[in-house]
Amino acid sequence: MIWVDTLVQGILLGGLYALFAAGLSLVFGIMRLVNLAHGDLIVFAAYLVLMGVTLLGLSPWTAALVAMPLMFGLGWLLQTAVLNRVLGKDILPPLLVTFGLSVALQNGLLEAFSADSRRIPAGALEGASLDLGLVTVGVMPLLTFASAVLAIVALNGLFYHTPLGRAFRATSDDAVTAGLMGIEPKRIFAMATGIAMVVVTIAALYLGMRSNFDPAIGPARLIYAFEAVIIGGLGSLWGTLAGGVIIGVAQTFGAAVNPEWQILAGHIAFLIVMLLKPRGLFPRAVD
Amino acid sequence: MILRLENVSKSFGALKVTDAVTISVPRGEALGIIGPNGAGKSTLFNLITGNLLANAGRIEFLGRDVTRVPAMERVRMGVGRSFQIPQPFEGLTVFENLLTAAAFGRGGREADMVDACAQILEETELLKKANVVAGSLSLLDRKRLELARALATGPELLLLDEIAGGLTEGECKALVATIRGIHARGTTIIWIEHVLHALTSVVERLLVLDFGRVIGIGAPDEIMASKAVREIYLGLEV
Amino acid sequence: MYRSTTRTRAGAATAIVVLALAVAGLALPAVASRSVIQDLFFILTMLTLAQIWNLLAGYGGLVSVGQQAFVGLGAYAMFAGVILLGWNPVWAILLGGLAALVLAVPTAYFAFRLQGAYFAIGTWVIAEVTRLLIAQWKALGGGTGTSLPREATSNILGTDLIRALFSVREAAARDILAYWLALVLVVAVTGGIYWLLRSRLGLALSAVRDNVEAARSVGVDARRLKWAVFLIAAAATGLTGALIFLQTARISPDAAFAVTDWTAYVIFIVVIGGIGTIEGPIVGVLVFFVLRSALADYGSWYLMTLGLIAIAVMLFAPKGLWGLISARSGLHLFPVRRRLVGPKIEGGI
Amino acid sequence: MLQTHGLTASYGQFRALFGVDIAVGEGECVAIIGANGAGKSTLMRSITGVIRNEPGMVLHRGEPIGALSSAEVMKRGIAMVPEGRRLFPSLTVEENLLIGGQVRKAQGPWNLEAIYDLFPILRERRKNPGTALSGGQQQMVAIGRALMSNPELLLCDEISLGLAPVVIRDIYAALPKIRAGGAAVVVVEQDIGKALAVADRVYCMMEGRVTLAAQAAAVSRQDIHAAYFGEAA
Amino acid sequence: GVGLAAPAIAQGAKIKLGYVSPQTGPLAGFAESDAYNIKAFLESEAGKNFDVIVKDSQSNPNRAAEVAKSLIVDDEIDLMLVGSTPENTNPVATTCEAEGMPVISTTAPWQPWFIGQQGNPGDPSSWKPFDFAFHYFWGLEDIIAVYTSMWKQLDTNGKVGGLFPNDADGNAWGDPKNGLKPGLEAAGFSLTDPGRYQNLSDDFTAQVNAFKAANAEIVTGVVIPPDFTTFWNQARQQGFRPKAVTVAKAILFPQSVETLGDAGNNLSSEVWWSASHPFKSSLTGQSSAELAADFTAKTGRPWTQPIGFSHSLFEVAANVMGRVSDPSDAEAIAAAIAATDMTTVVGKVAWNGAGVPPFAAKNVCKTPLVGGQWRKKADGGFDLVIVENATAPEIPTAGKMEALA
Ligand SMILES: Nc1ncnc2c1ncn2[C@@H]1O[C@H](COP(=O)(O)OP(=O)(O)OP(=O)(O)O)[C@@H](O)[C@H]1O
Ligand SMILES: Nc1ncnc2c1ncn2[C@@H]1O[C@H](COP(=O)(O)OP(=O)(O)OP(=O)(O)O)[C@@H](O)[C@H]1O
Ligand SMILES: [Mg+2]
Ligand SMILES: [Mg+2]
Repeated sequence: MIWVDTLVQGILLGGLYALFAAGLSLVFGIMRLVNLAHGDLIVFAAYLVLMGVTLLGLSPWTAALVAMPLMFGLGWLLQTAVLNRVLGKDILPPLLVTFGLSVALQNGLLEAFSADSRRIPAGALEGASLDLGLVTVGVMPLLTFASAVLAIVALNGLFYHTPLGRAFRATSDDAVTAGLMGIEPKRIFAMATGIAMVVVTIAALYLGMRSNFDPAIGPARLIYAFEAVIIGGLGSLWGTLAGGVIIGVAQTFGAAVNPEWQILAGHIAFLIVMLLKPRGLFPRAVD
Repeated sequence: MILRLENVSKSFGALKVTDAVTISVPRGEALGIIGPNGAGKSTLFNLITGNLLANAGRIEFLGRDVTRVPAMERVRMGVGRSFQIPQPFEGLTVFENLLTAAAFGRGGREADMVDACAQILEETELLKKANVVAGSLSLLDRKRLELARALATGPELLLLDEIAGGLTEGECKALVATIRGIHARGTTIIWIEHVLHALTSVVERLLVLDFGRVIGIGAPDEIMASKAVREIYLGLEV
Repeated sequence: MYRSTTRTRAGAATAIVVLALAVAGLALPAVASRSVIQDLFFILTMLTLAQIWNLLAGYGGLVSVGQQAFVGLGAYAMFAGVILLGWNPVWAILLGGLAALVLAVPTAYFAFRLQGAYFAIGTWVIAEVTRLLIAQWKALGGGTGTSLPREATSNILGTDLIRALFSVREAAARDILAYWLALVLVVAVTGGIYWLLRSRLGLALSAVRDNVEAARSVGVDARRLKWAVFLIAAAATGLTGALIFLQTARISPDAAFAVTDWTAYVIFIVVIGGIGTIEGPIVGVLVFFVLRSALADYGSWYLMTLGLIAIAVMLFAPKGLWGLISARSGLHLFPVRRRLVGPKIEGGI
Repeated sequence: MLQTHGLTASYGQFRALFGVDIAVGEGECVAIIGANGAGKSTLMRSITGVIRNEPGMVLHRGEPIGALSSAEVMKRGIAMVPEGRRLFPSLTVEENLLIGGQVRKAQGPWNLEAIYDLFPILRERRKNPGTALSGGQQQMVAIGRALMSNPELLLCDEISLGLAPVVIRDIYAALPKIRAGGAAVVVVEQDIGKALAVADRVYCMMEGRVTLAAQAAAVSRQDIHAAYFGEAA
Repeated sequence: GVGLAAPAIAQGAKIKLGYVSPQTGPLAGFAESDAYNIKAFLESEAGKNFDVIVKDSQSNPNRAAEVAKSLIVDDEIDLMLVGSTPENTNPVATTCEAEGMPVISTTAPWQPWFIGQQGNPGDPSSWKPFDFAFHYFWGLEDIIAVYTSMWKQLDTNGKVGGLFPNDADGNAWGDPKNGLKPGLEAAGFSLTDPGRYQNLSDDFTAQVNAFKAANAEIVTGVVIPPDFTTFWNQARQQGFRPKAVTVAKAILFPQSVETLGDAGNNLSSEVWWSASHPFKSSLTGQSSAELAADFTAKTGRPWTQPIGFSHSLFEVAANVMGRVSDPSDAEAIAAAIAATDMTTVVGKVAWNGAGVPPFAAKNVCKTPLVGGQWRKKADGGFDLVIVENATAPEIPTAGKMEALA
């Protein structure tokens, strides 16, 4: 009984991690960009949504809808103005630039919003629960998980069934040859980062409704997101969901043994997967 | 026999690039390999040097089974090679390129290698450029450096992959003389080359490769006379 | 008839200057204030970490973002030596290096299976795991952390001598000792790296960096080389970590395993200064220190500026400040190029 | 239609082309031959913008395009079949074809059906990942992919490399049909016989320079050998 | 009124106080009143003789130790002041102790402060008192007294679930020998402690299940705000409905409670200072209520508990320095601190060992502690209502403890 509950809650937690990771997975898969500022961008988006709620009086959902195009633009700008210029074989320049961005963003948010922890109010939804007989689950975690699945289905559809997705995959395989097809890799990258930022906004919405956030909490979530992406295998969106679930379930089971083991268990699951399959569970043919 | 290949095969996915190749090379021989582009010549070299591992078959060097021995160990055993597309250490000077090869290929103190390196540089006409960064060399000098670096490892078996391609007649003659000199000192040589007259003026036997298979091996005259070879190789209807 | 040399005029001048600086550095506590000594301690330890990371990433191609694992474990091992084993802190520092070395073995075994970005993140996760495990070590305070006991800090080897020598208070004597150790460490690490680069391993490192396949084909064992570099770097990082926390006298998992302090800033230093050169980290640490002194009172603005500077350097001077300088002037303070000297050779560097 | 003027190109400090001048006329078929490393592929990459140059080094209908990105060059109707085929492994055969005509959709004879008619085997394999095909079939996909944009100039870099003679025959058999569609074609080849058979004119390159420029019909084997190997055969 | 005609001032130079506070970072809430209090202090009669040098620890313990050292060495301060959780006080106090710099510390329960600075916190025989580090605040025994009295006002089964993270506070509170457990048991409650979790965990299912299994009706702990929100949401989602939730840290600030919305109503915690504490400032003569009102008037922000303690630090400093003749004499200052006996806006401060075990008696002084409950106001804001004062009857209550809905 407790074990079933632990499993279910772990899977739902995995949905949250997958949501954090989905945007990262897209960007990492398409341009091998290790975006260390991803966590901080989620926090930034959460503040954006919060401002929509508090300043414009919107509901969190509408506020997120309003924030999405803004975040898309930000992603586009970030990619064209900065990241495109450091992408290359060497992973260090993008690593460093995004780290610089992470530090700058965190402290910029601190200046703008202070260190107070904030919350996107979700009213009755916060504590709402659903009794499924064997287990009682929260509506919010269910929504989170559903959104993660939805985001991944949507990204997958985009990725595999649209001309844009074709261009994404082609550019990711071989940017030079994609150029010969008339595709501007840099525009494709900007588009990908923009879309990733839309997913980031969804992640931010749930991050902010589910718990408190403050300018400093980005990096702590980033590492789980990376683990989820890598466990899943480069470029595999369903793999990212699987990765998130593996970490989530490992965490809840670790915690059930002893809360001391909660976070450790997630990391150890990652290490084990990497030892067995250094390229992740669902690696692509080429990378 | 310094080198023996027995039914060696290699595939990349579905593509069989080396197909049950069997060759024996006696010590001191100079063997030429020809074949059209993509025939698997360079791949064969990679299998002999250990840069690639064979899917099947057995490779013996100096009587020892080296099929699964990694590349750097085979170098130390005496397999030296040049790359078809020159792969210099671009950040190092010509001299440092050689020094690296000498220090690690032979295993020894750097200081003891200096004279040997200088001698090789002289032989390959690179002495003047000893202190030039390899990244800025011309194609010709890169090819020379490939040869020089391979020599610096102190090989008993020297594998040369298209080092004469693109040279002028004079340069080619000098190169041939150099390789003859190396051969004369007792080094076994296997040489892949499209420039046939250069090749045939050095080698004692010629091997023809097509689609990863040996389709002919023997004295250069015989091989060159065979109509099939000329057709396959030059693509010219004779 | 031929010989190989790395000697240049700039190199010789550097050697003399460095020697003079080291001697002056040793004698400095006689005249300098404590605050200068402490600033220098900070500069020297950060420089040590930067040189080590530069060896890893700049020469070895191993972009680790998990160096805080070795700083933290080294520091904790030192504390364990002092608190649990009753060792003198100076000897316990060596224990720190040893512990980091031991941790490096499984870390390398795991991380070397991963490539590029995976390697970077793998090392980060290992550092997190190490932090979480150390946070369970109740005898050293668990997540709370712990402090060096008074009787240990007041009995550090050599402080009595220093007190007598400079007639200073105990705390100042401890600073001086830590400073001297940091000086020795930075000279040893920088000198060691310089020596390494001038040895045949240096050639091998460059060869592997330029072209792994070709390096293997001339007999360079790239894998062994990576192991060697990683283990050396881990041990040296552990020593530095132990020394840093000897001076702080207090430790907690969050402080000892801080990715920002021990890896991110170090990466900033190396990259701003110029990766892949010995001069780069030296320039970088000076820039970092000046920025920190000038802006530290502005809190978040300081960190924001630091982040933006890192971005700007990457965009506009990817080889760092020293890269700019040496491209303009052709200057190499620590020459590692071997030149062949003899008849019929032209050019030369 | 297309001209290069004193085209130079380098990889880092290494210079691969030294002032190359070639020209391709409307609907013409030009062969470029030369030994390994002569710079043929580098020339192709320079024309298509993979390697960027001074604007005036490459002229398309009189306009300088040397500094344009490969995507911009492609949109002007210059498509390339790159050396080594370079199919996108994550795309199926059909997707590989589709992406060729995704950005530039010019009027012309080529569409999915026309390509399948040209290379019927591809229709059967259209759901397979591009890289699961044999080398020859991959080459067909690469050619089809380039045709999908209905280019006015098609550059083919070593399309017979590593293929069996029968397959090479099939692929070369497609060239006249492509020309009939109105496109000018440049073939880069080491297989001199094949090249001469299809081309109107031929350039021979050596060490980054053009060493021979002639009408295909008029050129003698001697000339080629001299230009190819740098000496009399 | 402290006698300030001390010889120290006669020497002309101002006395330098060093103050390390987390101006930025996650702990910044503790420092929000620093600027206000320091200004008030410097403008007061006693403050004229002082310089205060503030350094930001950025909520980073490394940085706290570093700036403490720089205050001592570069700025040559005479006395160090520090507050704002063990993460901030401990590195500073340790540095000061090692440097021989007197330090007055507050706003951290004394156990994590005292025991947390010992080499081996697990081995009481190794614990040593400090020569220069002095601390005033309350301890876990006070928490136990206050919490249990609050719970006794309700009708519960006495089963308590504990949330203790693996940090300085959590380890001290959760310690099976020196933490909450023995005290709660002595008072007739039983504690279920599933174990130390890491801060910023994303899931508390294990704890919720453990509490459910133990049939706990009360939850306690020392939890950072984001973790509490996560826990409290999950508890409600998973159908766990305790009668009382009495936690420290998480609901210290009204802003944190407001983020919980309706779910914040009737959460309870300890209260160390409030606008209704019946004490006056020895610096400005303001009552607690006046201090709180003045802060709100000047900054536009609601009063919070750390304001009183931040203020009191400067009261104690002024008092101590008024009793030393040579401000550069660290030993004399330490002796003066030890001899303090005064009333501040947070209550009486005197290192006389009252209520403190012998091993810490020299360095620790205790201030009064009561219990409070957050009540939602009609306008959506929250009021902290004092509902329990058994150990400090001089502080009036304004209501009774209520069970959660
Ligand atoms: N690493 C690899 N992965 C996949 N295919 C490869 C690889 N290396 C070579 N090939 C393929 O194997 C075949 C043989 O290549 P190889 O380089 O051995 O030919 P070669 O005879 O040396 O030709 P050339 O005369 O052009 O040098 C070619 O079709 C080539 O594309
Ligand atoms: N990416 C590169 N980096 C450095 N040098 C290169 C690169 N690509 C080609 N070269 C060099 O440029 C020269 C010309 O190469 P190119 O590929 O244009 O020759 P090619 O005539 O197409 O030869 P092949 O018949 O082998 O395809 C060669 O010496 C080659 O080694
Ligand atoms: Mg080859
Ligand atoms: Mg080519």
